[in-house]
Amino acid sequence: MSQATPVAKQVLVLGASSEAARAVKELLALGYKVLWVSGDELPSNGLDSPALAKYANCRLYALEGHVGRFVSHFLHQGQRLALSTSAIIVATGNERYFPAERYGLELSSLVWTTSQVKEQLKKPLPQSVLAFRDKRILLLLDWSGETSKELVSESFSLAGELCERCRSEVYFFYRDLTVDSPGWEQRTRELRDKGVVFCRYGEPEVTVGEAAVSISYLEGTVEGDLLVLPEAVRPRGDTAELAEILQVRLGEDGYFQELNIRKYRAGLSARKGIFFAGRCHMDCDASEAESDALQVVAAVDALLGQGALEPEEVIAYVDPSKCIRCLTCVRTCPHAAVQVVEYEDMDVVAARVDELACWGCGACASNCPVQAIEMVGQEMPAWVQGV
Amino acid sequence: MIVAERKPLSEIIAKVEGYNRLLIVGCNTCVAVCQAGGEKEVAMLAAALRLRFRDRQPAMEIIERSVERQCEEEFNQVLAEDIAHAEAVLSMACGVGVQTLVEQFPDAIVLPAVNTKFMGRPEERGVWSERCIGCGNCVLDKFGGICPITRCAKSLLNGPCGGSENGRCEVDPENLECAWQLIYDRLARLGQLDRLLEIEPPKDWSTARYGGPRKIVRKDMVL
Amino acid sequence: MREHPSVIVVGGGIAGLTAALNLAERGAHVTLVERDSVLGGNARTVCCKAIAGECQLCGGCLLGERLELIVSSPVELLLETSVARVERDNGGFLVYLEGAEKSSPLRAQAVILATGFDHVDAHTKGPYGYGILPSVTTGEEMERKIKEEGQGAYDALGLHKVAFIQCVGSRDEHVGRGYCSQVCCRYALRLARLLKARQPELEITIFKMDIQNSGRDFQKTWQAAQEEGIRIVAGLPAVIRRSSEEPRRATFVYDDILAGQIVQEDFDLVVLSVGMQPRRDAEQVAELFGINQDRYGFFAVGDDLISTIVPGVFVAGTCQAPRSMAEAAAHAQQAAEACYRYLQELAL
Amino acid sequence: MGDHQKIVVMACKHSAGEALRELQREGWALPDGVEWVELPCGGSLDELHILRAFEAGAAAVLVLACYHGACRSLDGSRWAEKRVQAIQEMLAEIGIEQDRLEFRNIAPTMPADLASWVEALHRRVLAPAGE
Repeated sequence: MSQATPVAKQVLVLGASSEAARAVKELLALGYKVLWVSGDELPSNGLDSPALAKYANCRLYALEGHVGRFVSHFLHQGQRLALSTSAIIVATGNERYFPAERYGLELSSLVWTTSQVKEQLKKPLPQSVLAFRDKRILLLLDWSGETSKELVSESFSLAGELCERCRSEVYFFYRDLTVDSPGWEQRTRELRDKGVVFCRYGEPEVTVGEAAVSISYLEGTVEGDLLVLPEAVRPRGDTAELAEILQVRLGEDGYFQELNIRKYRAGLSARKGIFFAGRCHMDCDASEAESDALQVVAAVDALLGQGALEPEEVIAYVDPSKCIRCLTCVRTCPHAAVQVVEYEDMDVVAARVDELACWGCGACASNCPVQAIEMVGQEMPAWVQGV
Repeated sequence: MIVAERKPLSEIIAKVEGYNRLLIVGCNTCVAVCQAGGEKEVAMLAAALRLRFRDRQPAMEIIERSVERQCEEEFNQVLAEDIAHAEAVLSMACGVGVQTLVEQFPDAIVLPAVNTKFMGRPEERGVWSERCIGCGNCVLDKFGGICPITRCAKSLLNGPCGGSENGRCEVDPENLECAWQLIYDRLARLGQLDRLLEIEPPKDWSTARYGGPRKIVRKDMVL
Repeated sequence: MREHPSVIVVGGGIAGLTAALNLAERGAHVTLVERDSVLGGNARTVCCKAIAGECQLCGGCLLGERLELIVSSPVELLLETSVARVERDNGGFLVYLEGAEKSSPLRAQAVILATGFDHVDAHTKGPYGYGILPSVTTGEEMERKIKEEGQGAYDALGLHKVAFIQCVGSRDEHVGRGYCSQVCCRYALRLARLLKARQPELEITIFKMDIQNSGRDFQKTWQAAQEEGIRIVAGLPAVIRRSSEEPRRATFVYDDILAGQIVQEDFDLVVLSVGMQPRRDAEQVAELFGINQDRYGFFAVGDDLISTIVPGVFVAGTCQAPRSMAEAAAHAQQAAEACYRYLQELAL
Repeated sequence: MGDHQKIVVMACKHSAGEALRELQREGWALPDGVEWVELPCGGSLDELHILRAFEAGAAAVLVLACYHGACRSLDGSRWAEKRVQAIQEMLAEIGIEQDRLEFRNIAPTMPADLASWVEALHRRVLAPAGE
């Protein structure tokens, strides 16, 4: 039973995020054939190779098969498209929004988001710089709730750029200064050296006037020309639908991957051969997301790199002649490894555990109402069979 | 399918206490699917009873069997010897299965081990709910495919009673949805709300249980 | 056909194990060198902080699985062995070992350094009275005690008030450690919740500079801790003394910045949340392999946080910067990827 | 049957199993009469197997599964706990004290707790009979 099944070094990468691009690049370098698919436009960043097939604006509507032989069904320019791959990396990223309600503030000429500042800075000179030249800018972080690492990191970068390029006077307000990533403390120190003023608040009071904004905090009131608020991040709107198609569960907070220490950050989903990378499953900034993509590629290559897959030492086996097709195992399996199928050689319809997708957890066997599932490879004492 | 539930162990124990050779027979159809009386449940009940009577001398003998469909005599034929040997038969099938055994083996003492509840479906793993009471005259087409006879606690046919609140039924707000809310929502979805303007005449219950035990005879299938 | 590339992984903690396993699964011949007589490194003394049946996602249990996998893997394990000398050899490395059963040097195309960290020695923070006051302990000691004695290690000690002091030896340029140790907020909050769950009447206060409450894994803990009545005070004490009323207790004065008042309070137990520092032998290791150290003594790397100035020498885990166990494992896997790519390019 | 001379521990190999092996590396051994049944996951705990353990003469059964949220198969530890509760109800009707079936969550990093639970259970249910 434990025979190696040959698999193709072919991977589907879902999503148009920078971490998806990083995963694609790394897979190509390792000699994989890559299918890069996104519901949105794909970045045109020179990633071209005969081993890469790109499909933009493409919607996944069904997934069949298991690790080593997934078949993904897409709608692409009105056509149905079926793609076969051995593994899938989900790197769809997250979604940003401005939490106006949480802040109790509307965006205006005096209140900008970090993204707006970033966009402005990307504009051609002198426009980009003049918008902030010699202005006093109040950056207000973790106000009224959580702040993602991605936005803290971005705020650090913006504060530095505003100081250096625009000679802005930047006040950086925070409740708890987030520095828990390698090198971040150093970043804040460099910002201080550049002239950024860090101010800790307890409960800040924000006033948006006609021509100026002000923040009152522990040590007084600072008035500025512009208030910059970070946006918030949330799971992409299509996450739940995608999860259903991929047959993976979402965490309570709606991101991919339930917080499970045995899995999270390792990029492993509960389904063999499906991996999560970057911001679709973790709180991280763009560069950490790309690092995550690399470690996921390392996991993918550990799985497929030898060109063959072997089942776990313990796996579930359904005796098709005993199966009553009650679907209990199909509904119970946390790894989506069981399906009711036609056994062509035996001319019966019964549940079948995909031996490569099975983790050997035994939930199906212990739930089976007719004892039709055996855990092959598991040693049990004789009394289990009855005295 | 037919949905059943194992009787409380204490009740089963009281029933079988007087016997020393017991045959437990499960059914691998409906009651197996609803995890009340399949092979696994038979094994569990047998183990529990052996434990309960573990000090009895001589030891209680318990034979475990399961058949494909206990409501069919052909499938039960294999039980003949065991039934003859046993002092009592504990059937884990629905009431139909129990009575099939009784009719098929007139000398056997057959005891039910499950309570047969209703015809229903699994809503999710471990949750079953009633969908059909078998009234014998299906009206689902009129109500957007939702049965007011089964799912309305009062089997109302002309709209909800006054006890419908926030889509829940006053009889058991926690567990029951108001069928009429479901019907309304469904018809609204189909753009068929005008159907609700039709007055439904009193139902003819003669096709249901109230006409006595029912029987179907297919003339084309009987010689 | 080329023979399998060989890699030496130095250090058998969570990072070293992770990198070694990944490379071995991908067909590399891996030798793991560990100076200790057992594998596991610092992770061995990390306790479980689960409460009321629920995992707190601390990552302490990530080690065991790897320890079991490594034994059945083809990775060659050399315990009680350290690197004595390194020579460049035909584009690769010739590594002379000390203490190994093997006396001949090992040849490898690449090396992954995963030598880990040392806990900050709380003695160096003299005014906190560690080692003098019986009621002052460290987070590391608390973890170790719970690991060794069980989840109830602190149940019967008659504690009423416990303080955790954050950033002891971290984020402090004066002691040469101007970096966040990443893990202390997480372990302190989780340990606090563990104590509180077992002894609900316990009054626990966490004295902090900034709570590092980012990361999806920690957000839940942070919120729950506050709901459970664990008090968070922005402000650190300067000195911890023996309480004049009860010599077994500790007392200190702190400036509650947000409340704007100066308070003196007694505690039965003061837990110093000590951070991470480079291993005391980091300098020797850096010298052996010809790599640089950063201003704090961690191994210096390029922008990828993996590559050193010596091609073929990569670093993984906490020898590069402080990291939690899960993060160290992730970093190590990333190092394995960089290393594997390097080997591939070498082969061409 | 009837010679209540053993305790059966049904244990997830990923948590309890790892903890046991750590104990064993340190020289600890399971007390006499403790039978260790290793499960691939708490989710594979079968109610029937618990009953069969009692039938086979176990004086007590201890079920050990991961902490909820740490099960690599997501629900395994929750299944195990639910099943133990269901069997405890059955035991009450059968006339076996419910405390002869124990459920505990455990992590691989809890060898000390594992040893103390097993030893305590051993003292409680086996030692008196041996006196």
